[in-house]
Amino acid sequence: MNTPRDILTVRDLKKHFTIGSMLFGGRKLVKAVDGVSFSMQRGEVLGLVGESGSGKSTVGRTILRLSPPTSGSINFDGQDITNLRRSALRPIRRKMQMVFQDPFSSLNPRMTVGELLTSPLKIHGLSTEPGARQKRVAELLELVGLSAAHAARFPHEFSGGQRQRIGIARALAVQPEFLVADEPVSALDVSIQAQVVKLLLEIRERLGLAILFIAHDLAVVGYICDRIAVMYLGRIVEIAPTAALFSSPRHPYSEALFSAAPVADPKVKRQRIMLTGDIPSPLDPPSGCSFRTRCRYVLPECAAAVPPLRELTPGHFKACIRDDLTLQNWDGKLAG
Amino acid sequence: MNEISLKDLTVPRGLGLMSRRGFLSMSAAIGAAALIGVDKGQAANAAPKGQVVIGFSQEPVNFHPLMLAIEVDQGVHWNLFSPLWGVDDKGNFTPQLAAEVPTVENGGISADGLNWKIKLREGVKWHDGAPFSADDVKFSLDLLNNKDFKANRRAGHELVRDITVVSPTEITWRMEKVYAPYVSILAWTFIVPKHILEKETDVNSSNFAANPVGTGAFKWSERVPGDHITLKANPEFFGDGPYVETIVFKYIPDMTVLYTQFQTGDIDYIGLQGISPDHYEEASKLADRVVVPVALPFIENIALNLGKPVFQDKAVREALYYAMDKQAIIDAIYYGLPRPTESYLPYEASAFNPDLPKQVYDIEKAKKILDDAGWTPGADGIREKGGVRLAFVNSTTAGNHVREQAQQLLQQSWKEIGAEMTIQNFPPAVMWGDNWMQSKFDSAMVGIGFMIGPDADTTDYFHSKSINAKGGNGQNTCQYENPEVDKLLGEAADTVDQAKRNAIYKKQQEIVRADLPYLPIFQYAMVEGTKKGLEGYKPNVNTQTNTWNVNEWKWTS
Amino acid sequence: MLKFLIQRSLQNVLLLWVVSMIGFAVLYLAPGGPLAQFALVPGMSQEQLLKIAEQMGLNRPIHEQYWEWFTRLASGDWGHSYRDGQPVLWIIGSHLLATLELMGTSSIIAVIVGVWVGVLGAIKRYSLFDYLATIGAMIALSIPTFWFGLITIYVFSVKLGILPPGNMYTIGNGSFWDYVHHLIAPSLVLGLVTVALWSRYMRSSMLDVINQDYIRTARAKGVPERQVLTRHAMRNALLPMITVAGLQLPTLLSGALVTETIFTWPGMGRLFLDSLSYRDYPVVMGILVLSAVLVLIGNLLADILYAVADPRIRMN
Amino acid sequence: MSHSATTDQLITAGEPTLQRNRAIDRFMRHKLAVAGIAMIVFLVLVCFVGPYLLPFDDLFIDIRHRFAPPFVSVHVLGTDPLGRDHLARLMMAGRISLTIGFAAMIMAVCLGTVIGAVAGYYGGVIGAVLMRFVDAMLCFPSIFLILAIAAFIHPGVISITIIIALTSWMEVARVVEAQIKSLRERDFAVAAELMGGSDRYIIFRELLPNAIGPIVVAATLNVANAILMESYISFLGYGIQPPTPSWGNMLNNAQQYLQKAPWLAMFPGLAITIAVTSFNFIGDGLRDALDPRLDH
Repeated sequence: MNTPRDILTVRDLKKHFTIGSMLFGGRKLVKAVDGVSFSMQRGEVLGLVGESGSGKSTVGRTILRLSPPTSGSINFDGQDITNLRRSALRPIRRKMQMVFQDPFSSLNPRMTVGELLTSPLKIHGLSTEPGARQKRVAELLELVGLSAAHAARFPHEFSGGQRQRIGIARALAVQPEFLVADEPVSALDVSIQAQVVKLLLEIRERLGLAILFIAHDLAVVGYICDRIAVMYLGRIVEIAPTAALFSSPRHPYSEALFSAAPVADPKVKRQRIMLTGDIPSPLDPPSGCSFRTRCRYVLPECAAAVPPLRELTPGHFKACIRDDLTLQNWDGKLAG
Repeated sequence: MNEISLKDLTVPRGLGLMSRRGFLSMSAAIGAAALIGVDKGQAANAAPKGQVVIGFSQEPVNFHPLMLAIEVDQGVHWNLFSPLWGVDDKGNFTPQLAAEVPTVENGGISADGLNWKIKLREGVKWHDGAPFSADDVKFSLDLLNNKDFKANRRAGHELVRDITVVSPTEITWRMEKVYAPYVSILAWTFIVPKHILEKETDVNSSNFAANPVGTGAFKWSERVPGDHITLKANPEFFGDGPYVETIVFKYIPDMTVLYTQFQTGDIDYIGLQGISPDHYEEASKLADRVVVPVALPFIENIALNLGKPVFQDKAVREALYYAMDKQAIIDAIYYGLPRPTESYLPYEASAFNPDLPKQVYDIEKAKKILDDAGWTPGADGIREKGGVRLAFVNSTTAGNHVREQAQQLLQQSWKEIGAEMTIQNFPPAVMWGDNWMQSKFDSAMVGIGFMIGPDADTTDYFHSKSINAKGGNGQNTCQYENPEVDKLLGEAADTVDQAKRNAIYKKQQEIVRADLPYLPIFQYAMVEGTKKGLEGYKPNVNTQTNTWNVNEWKWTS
Repeated sequence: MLKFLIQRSLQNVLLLWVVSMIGFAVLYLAPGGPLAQFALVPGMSQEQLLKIAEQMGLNRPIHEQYWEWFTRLASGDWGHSYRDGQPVLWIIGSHLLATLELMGTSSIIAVIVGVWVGVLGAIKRYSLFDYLATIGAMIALSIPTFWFGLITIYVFSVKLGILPPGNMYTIGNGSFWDYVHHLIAPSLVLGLVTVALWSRYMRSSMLDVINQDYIRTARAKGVPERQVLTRHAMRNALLPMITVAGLQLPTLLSGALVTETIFTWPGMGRLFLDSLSYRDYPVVMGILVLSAVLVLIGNLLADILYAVADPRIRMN
Repeated sequence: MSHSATTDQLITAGEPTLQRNRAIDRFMRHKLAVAGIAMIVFLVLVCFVGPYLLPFDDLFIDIRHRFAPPFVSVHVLGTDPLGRDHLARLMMAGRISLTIGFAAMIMAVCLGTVIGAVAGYYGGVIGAVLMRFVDAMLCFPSIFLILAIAAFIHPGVISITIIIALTSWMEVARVVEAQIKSLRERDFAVAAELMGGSDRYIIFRELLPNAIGPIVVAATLNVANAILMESYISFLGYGIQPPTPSWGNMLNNAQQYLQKAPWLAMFPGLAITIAVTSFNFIGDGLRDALDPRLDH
């Protein structure tokens, strides 16, 4: 799995939180991420989908080492960054950046766009020649479809879409090789979503960076990603190239996700699969397969053990003990 | 340390303690005092009635009369306890627990002054009914010499040897060496009850102080800390009186409020630090009040720390003295009440030297002295000599407004001659503890009573062995060293003839006046007041407070 | 509820510990330290001082000294006053009542007047009364207590002669009316700041309540306005004031110190000043720690009362 | 991809000025706050310029003209017990009192900000320890704490300023801690961390500028408090020492002349009240101005 082309390899990543007071009622363990493994190649766009609370954002943030993982390993660009200290992380940070969901809170309201874009340069000591930074700012703004004249303005002078462009420009300022896009469009109007997605694709093509695209909107993910990983309660239940997943999902949860997605093409007729009950509390996840409590195809054996992620066809993995299922795909047809 | 502060609410104990040591019986030569008994007038007293409220601006807190205490505490002690003999306002010793004051003439003291024999009064009872006896006297003297005991003073007592209780009414002892002031010291050494105190395992235990039992004219009644102390008449008192049923020592920490309450009639007698000079004129016009200035044996000085380079040049000291407008300080700030003086001894002292040169306020003379001595004005107008600036700090107790005003007046006139004085006042504990006792001050404004008893022996203040800062033991905090003075002090101590001694002390005053370790300003006078109709109040310069004879006070109207 | 109380109590114990460390640090690290008292004794030499320091254990490491002091404190042995040798707790205790009496009276005045002004201000929001009350409260919060006290004495005692200039009572009189007579001026002076605080908080609390749905509902249902305000609004608006009362304790204690000084009131504040000038360390430290403890207890009581009064917490 | 479409959406431009103007509007509508500012400007001018216009020095003693009453002679506000011009002293005292007020505020705000920021940013054990320390400090009635320290040190302008600052930073720390705690959860703080910014950079460059509003309010109230505290300490005799005047020690000296010369107590008291009230009004106005909820 760890080929030289891989920019990121994550193995058995776990992130647990404790909540509650030390003195009273005891501390409770939340397994936000519970054993996630995958790898990404340079220039690849990997989608990470799942309901809210499935741990996908935590995966993104843990990979970026915004918080230390509980266990597992993260290998970035050939270097194990799992336990690096903050100071040691600093040079690596230049290569990994993030685009945030909320374009309103991700930009410091007290800084002008120019300051927002030059501060990463200053921190990393880039473009130190006089005038170089202004030039770089102009370049970045142009790159994301804004004009150099905007540098003097404050974030609140911009619309949501424009702010997201600024956020992307900031992420790109240090010329990263890897980008985590944490639901970058879900806070935007639908009309603007397309523009931002297009911009991301454009940038990916021009700069060749790898993107971990976190979303709950399958349509957007399908549009932009090379591969998709489906998460449920802190684990990846299925991971496959986009086309394969859309045409023949192999995990009951993927099927349910597809069925719930809004249909853009009126010709497509999908049977809506209602998931019964709420997503279980991560404080008290079900034994065995964590999806079994809401699964239409559940068997008594599902409670026995956590199903491992198995490769069914090359590059297509799933974590379900039932291989006998025929599931409905994106187009509403039953996949072989 | 004989600090006294007029508008000062806060003389710490331990300061005040020594503070009036020293001026017992100014006029009475030792042993030659007229001996007047104060036996109870045999005519039966009328039943005590009425109440006297005594206002103090400090709070009496120590009621074990042999432990560390200040004047205000003694003000209460006089009424609860009795010494062997007291001393009245004319300087006469008056027998109290003793049947008579021992002298060489009456055989109480041997001709060589070493063997003492005291006859005690019969039939005296402690407040709890137990009989008083010679054992109590022995116990009290032994207690004072107990090294573990926080005695208020040991001087004199430490020379006592071989105390023998001959009978319940007779006691004898031997003195290690002649120590003339001892009669005076015993005149304010109160006797404490053995039968109560011997039960204490810790000699410094405060149980007794919380509920003191004495032989005085009044019995302990109650104490409301921070507010007042009430004493009730002791009908079994051996002496005159008491004529009032209740006395209340009311503590009012602010002298202005104290005065206001004297005005409104809440307080019958205002004593200790008395009425602020600011209010004297006004107070003297009050109806139904008697307000009198009372002379005190304290001398107000500017003490110069000779350990500081700037004061080592005598010219500086002289110039500062010439540039001191004494009259302005006395007239404007003290309303003309105190008397200007040149000596460290009070006018009343037999050794007082009236022929010392009079200081005159002469700025030009002061400037000339400094010019001649080579102190030349620097760029900022402050003089310098050999790298030393004529600049120093003056300190006293913070919050003493009257003194602060005097300081500022001095500051201004000294600035005229090119001397820079900075005022830096401290809370009493800091001022008199760290600063004064360890000679860390530059200059201080301080009122000192220099004498020990009626004796003008000032070894403690002027002998070179008495410098704490140089490993000595005493209160020579100015670090004054003059071999001739040392010699005179030694000579005087060996001289028995009082006239000869006085001559030596007069000589010493001349030298000190010329050397000027202290710049004397005036001798204190305090304004005290009583409500009209209260009789028996007698200011007594020989005791620490004027509540020494409350047993004789009575209401006539 | 019980869990809440235990939790708060434990937090307070922790705070108490921090408080004791601060109190210790302030005084033991002060220049001169506890030894200064002994430096006052005439003729005390440097060697003797060192010897005393050794006897008192002042040459030991600071944490050891602290620990000994703290364990004694915890066991109720607060030491003895340097000044009169009495136990510190007894001395403070004998002054505490006077302070509490003063604080209590002024608080009652403050609550009555403050609540009235606050409620009226909220009901007649932006009226002249409201405006004047706001300005008045701000000024009251800004006047130095001691100055206000001096003016009170000047006007009512010196000029008009209708109130005593100080003291708790006339010695030898001590009737109930005499007490009340003496209490008027100091409690008004001390009450001034708290009246202002109460009226400000009460006004905003009342405004919060008035704007809530159930009040509107009550009005819509035709409940008489007076009843709406007194039964519904005021009762709910008073609830948060419990906490306010707790939070005001430090202000009140500080004010008491100044008021006691001006009016020669024999309370804890004046004892503190007296002890300071005598460097009576045990008493100073005792009062410092005790005042913080009083504040802690006050806050804890406020918490408990609030919990008892507020159904939402009571349910838990 | 067309850029013109997005740039068209810059209609909202100019909003910042709008927002800022609204805050200023809100402040200006607070008439008392405006009056407070005017008063402080006036006081500062009088105290710092006034002494040069007077023919009297605040320290010059003229014992023959003591206790001159106000409004009858060249000594407009009369003279004190040493015959010094009361107005000159009042102005010089104002310098001291206002300087202490501002200096103590700056120190307290710096201290409170650093402690609050560290506690809010790191949270956890450090944050808990620091905030419990803040809580404990708040348990002490401020005057008790200040006096306890003041009684044992060399009284002077600098030491008094430091003591006041040391006992009045806690409110600022609380405000800053709460602000930083919530700000650091915001995405821009995460972004700053991702950019490799050091803690110091994130706290001081990214987070604190966003908490400036509440800090300014706290700072204003702090000046008021510091002026008041100085007057308390000086009044009780542990503060500024003579001959340097401060409003507090002028009142201390005036106390015993309440009958003879009541004006000696009148003017310094008024000065303190006016200065403190003004700062309180300004603080109130700033609080309203920074609270957009009060826009209607």
